[in-house]
Amino acid sequence: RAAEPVKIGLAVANLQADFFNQIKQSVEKNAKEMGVTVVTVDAKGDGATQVSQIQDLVNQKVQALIYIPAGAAAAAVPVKTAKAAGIPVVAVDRNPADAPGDTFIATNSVVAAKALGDYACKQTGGKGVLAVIQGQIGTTPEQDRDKGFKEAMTGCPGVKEVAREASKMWMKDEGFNIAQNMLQRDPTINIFFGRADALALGAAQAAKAAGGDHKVYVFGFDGDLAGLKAVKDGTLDGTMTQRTQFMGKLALQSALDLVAGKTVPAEQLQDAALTTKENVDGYIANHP
Amino acid sequence: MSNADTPNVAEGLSIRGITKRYGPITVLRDVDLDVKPGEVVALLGENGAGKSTVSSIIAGLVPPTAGTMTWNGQPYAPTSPADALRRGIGLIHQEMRLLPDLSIAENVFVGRLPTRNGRVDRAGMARRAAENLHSLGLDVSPATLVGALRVAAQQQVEIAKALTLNARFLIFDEPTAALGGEETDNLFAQIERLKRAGMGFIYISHRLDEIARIADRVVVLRDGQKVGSHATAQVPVKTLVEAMVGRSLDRMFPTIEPLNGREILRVEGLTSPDGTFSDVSFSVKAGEVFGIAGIVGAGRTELMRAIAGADPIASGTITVEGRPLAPRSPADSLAAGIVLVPEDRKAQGLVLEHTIGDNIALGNYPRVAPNGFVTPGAVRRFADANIRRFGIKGRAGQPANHLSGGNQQKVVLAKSIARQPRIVILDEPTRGIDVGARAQIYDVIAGLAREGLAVIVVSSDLDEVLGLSHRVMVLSRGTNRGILDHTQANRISVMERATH
Amino acid sequence: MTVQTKHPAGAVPRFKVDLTGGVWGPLIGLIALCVFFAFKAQHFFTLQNAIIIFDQVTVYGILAIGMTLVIITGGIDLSVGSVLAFSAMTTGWLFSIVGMPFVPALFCGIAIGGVAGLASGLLVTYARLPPFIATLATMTITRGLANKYTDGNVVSGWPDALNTLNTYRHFGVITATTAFFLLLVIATWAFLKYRPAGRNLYAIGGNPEVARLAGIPVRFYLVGVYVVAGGLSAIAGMANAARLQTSQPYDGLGYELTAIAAVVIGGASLSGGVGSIGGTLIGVLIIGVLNSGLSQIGAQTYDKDVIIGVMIAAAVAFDTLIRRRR
Amino acid sequence: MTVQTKHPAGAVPRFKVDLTGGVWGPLIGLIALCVFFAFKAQHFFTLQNAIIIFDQVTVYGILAIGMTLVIITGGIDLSVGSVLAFSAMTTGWLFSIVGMPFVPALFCGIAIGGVAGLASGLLVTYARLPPFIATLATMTITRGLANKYTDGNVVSGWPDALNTLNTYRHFGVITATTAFFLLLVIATWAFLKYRPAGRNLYAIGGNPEVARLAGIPVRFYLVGVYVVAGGLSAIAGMANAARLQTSQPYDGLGYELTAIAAVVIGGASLSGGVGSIGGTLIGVLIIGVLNSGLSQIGAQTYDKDVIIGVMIAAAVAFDTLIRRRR
Ligand SMILES: Nc1ncnc2c1ncn2[C@@H]1O[C@H](COP(=O)(O)OP(=O)(O)OP(=O)(O)O)[C@@H](O)[C@H]1O
Ligand SMILES: Nc1ncnc2c1ncn2[C@@H]1O[C@H](COP(=O)(O)OP(=O)(O)OP(=O)(O)O)[C@@H](O)[C@H]1O
Ligand SMILES: [Mg+2]
Ligand SMILES: [Mg+2]
Repeated sequence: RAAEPVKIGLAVANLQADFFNQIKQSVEKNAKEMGVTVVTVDAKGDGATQVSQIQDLVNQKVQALIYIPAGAAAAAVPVKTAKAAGIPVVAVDRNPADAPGDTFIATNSVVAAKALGDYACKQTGGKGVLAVIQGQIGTTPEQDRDKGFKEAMTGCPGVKEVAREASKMWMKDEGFNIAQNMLQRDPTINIFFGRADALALGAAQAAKAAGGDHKVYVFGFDGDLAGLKAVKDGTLDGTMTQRTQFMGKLALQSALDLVAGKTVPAEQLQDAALTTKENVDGYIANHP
Repeated sequence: MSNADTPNVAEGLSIRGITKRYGPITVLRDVDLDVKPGEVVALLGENGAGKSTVSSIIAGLVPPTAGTMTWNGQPYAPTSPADALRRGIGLIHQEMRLLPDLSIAENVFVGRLPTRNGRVDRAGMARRAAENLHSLGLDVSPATLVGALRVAAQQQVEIAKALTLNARFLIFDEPTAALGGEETDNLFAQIERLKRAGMGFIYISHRLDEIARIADRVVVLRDGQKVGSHATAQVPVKTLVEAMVGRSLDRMFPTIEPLNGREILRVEGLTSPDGTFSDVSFSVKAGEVFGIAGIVGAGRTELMRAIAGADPIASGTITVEGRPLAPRSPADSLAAGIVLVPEDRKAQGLVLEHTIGDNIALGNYPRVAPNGFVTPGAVRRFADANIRRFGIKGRAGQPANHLSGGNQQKVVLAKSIARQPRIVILDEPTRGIDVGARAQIYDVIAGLAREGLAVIVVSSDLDEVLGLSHRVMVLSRGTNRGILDHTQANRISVMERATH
Repeated sequence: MTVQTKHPAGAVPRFKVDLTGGVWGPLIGLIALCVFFAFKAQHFFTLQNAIIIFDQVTVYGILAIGMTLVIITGGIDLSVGSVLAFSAMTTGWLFSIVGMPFVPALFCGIAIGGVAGLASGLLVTYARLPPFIATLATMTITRGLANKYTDGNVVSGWPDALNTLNTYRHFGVITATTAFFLLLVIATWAFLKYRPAGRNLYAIGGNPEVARLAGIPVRFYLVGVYVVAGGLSAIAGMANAARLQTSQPYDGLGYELTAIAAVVIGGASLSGGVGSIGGTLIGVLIIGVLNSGLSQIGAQTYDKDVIIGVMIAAAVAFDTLIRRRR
Repeated sequence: MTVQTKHPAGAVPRFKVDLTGGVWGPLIGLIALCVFFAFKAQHFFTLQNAIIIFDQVTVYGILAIGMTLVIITGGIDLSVGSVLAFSAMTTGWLFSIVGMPFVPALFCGIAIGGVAGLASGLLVTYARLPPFIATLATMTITRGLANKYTDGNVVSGWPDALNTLNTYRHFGVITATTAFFLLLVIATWAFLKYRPAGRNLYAIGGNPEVARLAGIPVRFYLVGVYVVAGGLSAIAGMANAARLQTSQPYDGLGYELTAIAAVVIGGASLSGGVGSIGGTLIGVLIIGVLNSGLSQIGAQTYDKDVIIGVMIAAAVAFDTLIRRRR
């Protein structure tokens, strides 16, 4: 091992989403244990900012880059920029189609969303009135989660989707307002699918405030800390826990392997764990 | 080729039957007016008589409600100020309209910047601006920002702007309100020159002594109607005043009563940080009107602002009724009973967008609403009382910028005096105020003194200072050149010291 | 900042500025919107829905009250959204990490909002920064600090009592947060209309030099409005926490724009001296009704944006129009 | 909007405003920052890094040029970020969905930026909306429309030639987009300093009524600056597309704030009549250097926010300080 610690760049899409924040924390924590220097930058959701930040990381001579793309779809420019400087890239969560990273680590969202949909169908007895609170339209997670959940719903004809509206920033207050207005329009809604835990938590809060006379099922996605706690206390009826801790660690390990010249698989897709009241305690104690 | 005997001259400007209404208010009624080339017509009238409105109509700022105009025989109905300018008619507005963040040169040529090879010809512009300012007696660099100039200089910039318009007809709306004697002489020299070149003028002023000097004819407006027209300017002032105010004014100044009050204000060795005044000492007694004379730029305004707490003081002391006062803000001086009526009513006296009522109430809330609840009714009642006391032509609910200039000045006076101060400092109190109202204001000033207040009057109108004051202090280049008793003070003794 | 307010004295001003309100245009716009949605959305014209809309606008509304004061003095406060998060995270950190009891933690959070406002106010008055820059700095700094407390993590586990403020309907109608918002509206309205200090704010915004010469301690008032705006942002942060039951460092992101828009729709001028709480309330409700109503008639997210843009422009243009007529 | 600009005529003003620049404070701040980072970050003081920083600020910079013009007239343009996305999506839609050749699609995109500016300009001048509201409406509407084109999806597959504009370094140093930005800076500088039309913008911002009396067609100019700002936003949109090789409806989100901040840091006043392109360039570079430099010295993300806030306040306060001294 060289005297100088290895220096890794971590470009995060936006820390305002807990999911990314968890990965960031995992990378930083593991790096500390391994004596690796990590330089973290937050693009605050803007692709152009991220390009700038990656230029700066390259200029600073990081030895590998962990790239969590910002914006609706993964931009290729950051990967090209890093590659041009001979820096290996670990893409996390999204992978640019035309310039993929050396390895790609993500949850298989379509499969996960389908699993969640199947569970929702089972829980509600295959009957119900569904409202969907979408994430930011056009983004990969939104599209994948939509696709998987729809697949599940085709096998569950008793559940009718009556409303869908997109949030702009995946945030809880948006979820609250959208759900509140949806319930106002159609009080018979008894299933909400929030495309992220924050959206689902907002919806759950709206359902609670509306104080309707029937049970409202609320499903989220991500398994972030607030989401897991909500599953535990019954506010959410289920979520898909993404393995953020593991993905962060894996991303760092892959980056180090790439620096060391080892080969790393091109895709390392992870399962997300269906999380319900029964199994949530384990995930809270020890986030996967 | 002055053929004044021809009744319908094709040359020059003539307006017929001009009427202007704002909603239900008729501001001008059926006004006729002719001005020939090479002629200066003085337009006189009380505050709010409609003089500025006539000017604005001629210069294309506002359209008339009814009436027609011809200019050199052609029908003339300007659609905008630019249109009027293209036809050769320009206006210096009563309210100075300059751009404080731009240089003098750019202010003079705004809207018609000369170019050379496609670039603004800065050098040429500066040269011409400097020439014109020099002819008016102002020798400052044309690159100076207008915001850094004092009022008189700004007025001169405004005049220079008009002189470079290449107009064939100019309207001067109270151009000398902020000027001293010398500056006025310079302006008149320029007007004479242009007159000889065939330019026509409408000249508006409340300084009647100027009329005989500069005007060829006089037209008097009252309540929006033409009430008098004199073929020569050699009209006795008394006649003009009667035509303007509709009654005779027996006297202008109240009698100066003997003094026996105790000293209220004492100023010793007062010096400003930037040297605009230094080592000034004087004292004022209860019941005294203390005049301060000096030429423009003597430092009078700075001195007064310092006493009022508006500007910092470097050294010296102020004592009010035996107690020392070291004001760090106007609030401190106000608490000691000193109010200042500032010279620049637009920038320092009024919140123009707010109503007359709100303006008068400002700073007077303890009197408007002793119980701490400022109801609109209380504001209106308070304002109405003051509107009556000062004869303001306006209603409490009107925005201040709807008022004529003179009436705005009265609002500033009203709100300051309503504070029931011990010491009143009046900086150019009658700027833009008509003769009738001026006599009224002089009565108010004398009345304040009679009530036992100490009154300080700063004015560039020497007659005013001499006519009102028990004693006159003469300031020159920031220093006290002597304090004269009203028995010794006259034009000569004061001017000698002022120009020293 | 607007061009049309700058008409100088002596010119013919285009419309009359009515300090006490002059909010007819937006009010008519608001009523028109309500009527429209009442026909289009089945459950719009119900008490239940009115409660929901008030609930949805409470947080923005509290911010807009502080913003009204700032804008009347001729300033602007970009930091309200960040200070909201900063104070909520302060309370959250003290309560859930430091272990302070809730009520003292709450007051510390509100106090720190006031301190953030104090910083803006001092930058504006003593360092003479333009309010835009001063509050932009405060906005950036407080957002950074809000994140630092918990390293970007969410604070949950607020006491149930807090949530009750937003969910329990007193008299079956009004929640504590909404009631508090309406009380603030009334108090501020009375302050601005009847108290000398309130009237002084208009004078300061209209012409600070005139105000100073009238003996008003201009700097003191200016610092004061920023402190109040900061304190109100903190209170809005607690209302937000009561509503969402969690707080996170990115709460209130972009709310400053909504608050400013509400105030300006309500007839205030960004050049100062003009504005009213009644107008602001109407501005807040126009935005709230549009958002909620469009959701309820099932408008697409993008169409919603387009319609909201058009309606805001229309409401304000309509106001200008009827003012000009008068 | 600032209090201190309202100093009355005839009073001794506290500082002198220098139109041709007056940018000493920010300039010194910029130099100080560069020196600091040169010592702290190993690779900061290199040609390579200077190129990178110019590349990073090009998009903001182009927006800030248009913003400078608008702010000098006393307005504000909140729509620049949205119009950036709207035009880029227009070009993208025409090119990749309608199948129009690239160059005409590009010109259509720029034209539609101008049209968006025209809408703002007409709302400001004829409907007499405050610029804040007019451009807020345009901002919301264009963002909605940008999303509608592709239902929120990303446009990729721009021609390679477009990307080359941002990647190929002419003379080994300067990319076409950066060169174009610098040319725009020079052209606008010359326009504002030497052309009568440019000087007229200052007069309009200083006092629109004075400008009107002087025969300047105020409305025409005002509409003009918004059209130019819209067109420049469209050009910035293409520079952004060249840089990212994709375009998406949320491009440019929040850029208006950065652009306004740069202009105000550069000495312009939001009340109009004051400002310069030189100042704006410095403002843009201060923001660019701060962002880049702090990334390069590895500042913690949240600390970065705090430091940027403090530095912006310091740079402007420093400017006020030295102006007051003079
Ligand atoms: N926009 C307006 N709306 C209503 N009334 C107005 C408006 N503008 C002017 N006026 C009124 O018109 C009348 C004439 O005003 P004008 O300015 O012409 O008077 P003036 O003769 O120039 O007075 P001064 O000597 O004080 O300058 C005044 O009573 C004024 O209040
Ligand atoms: N804003 C300013 N900037 C620079 N110098 C100023 C300013 N205002 C006043 N001065 C200078 O201060 C001196 C005194 O000016 P001040 O206005 O007090 O004179 P004044 O006697 O009141 O004259 P005026 O009749 O013009 O009011 C002048 O020499 C003037 O040049
Ligand atoms: Mg007049
Ligand atoms: Mg003076």
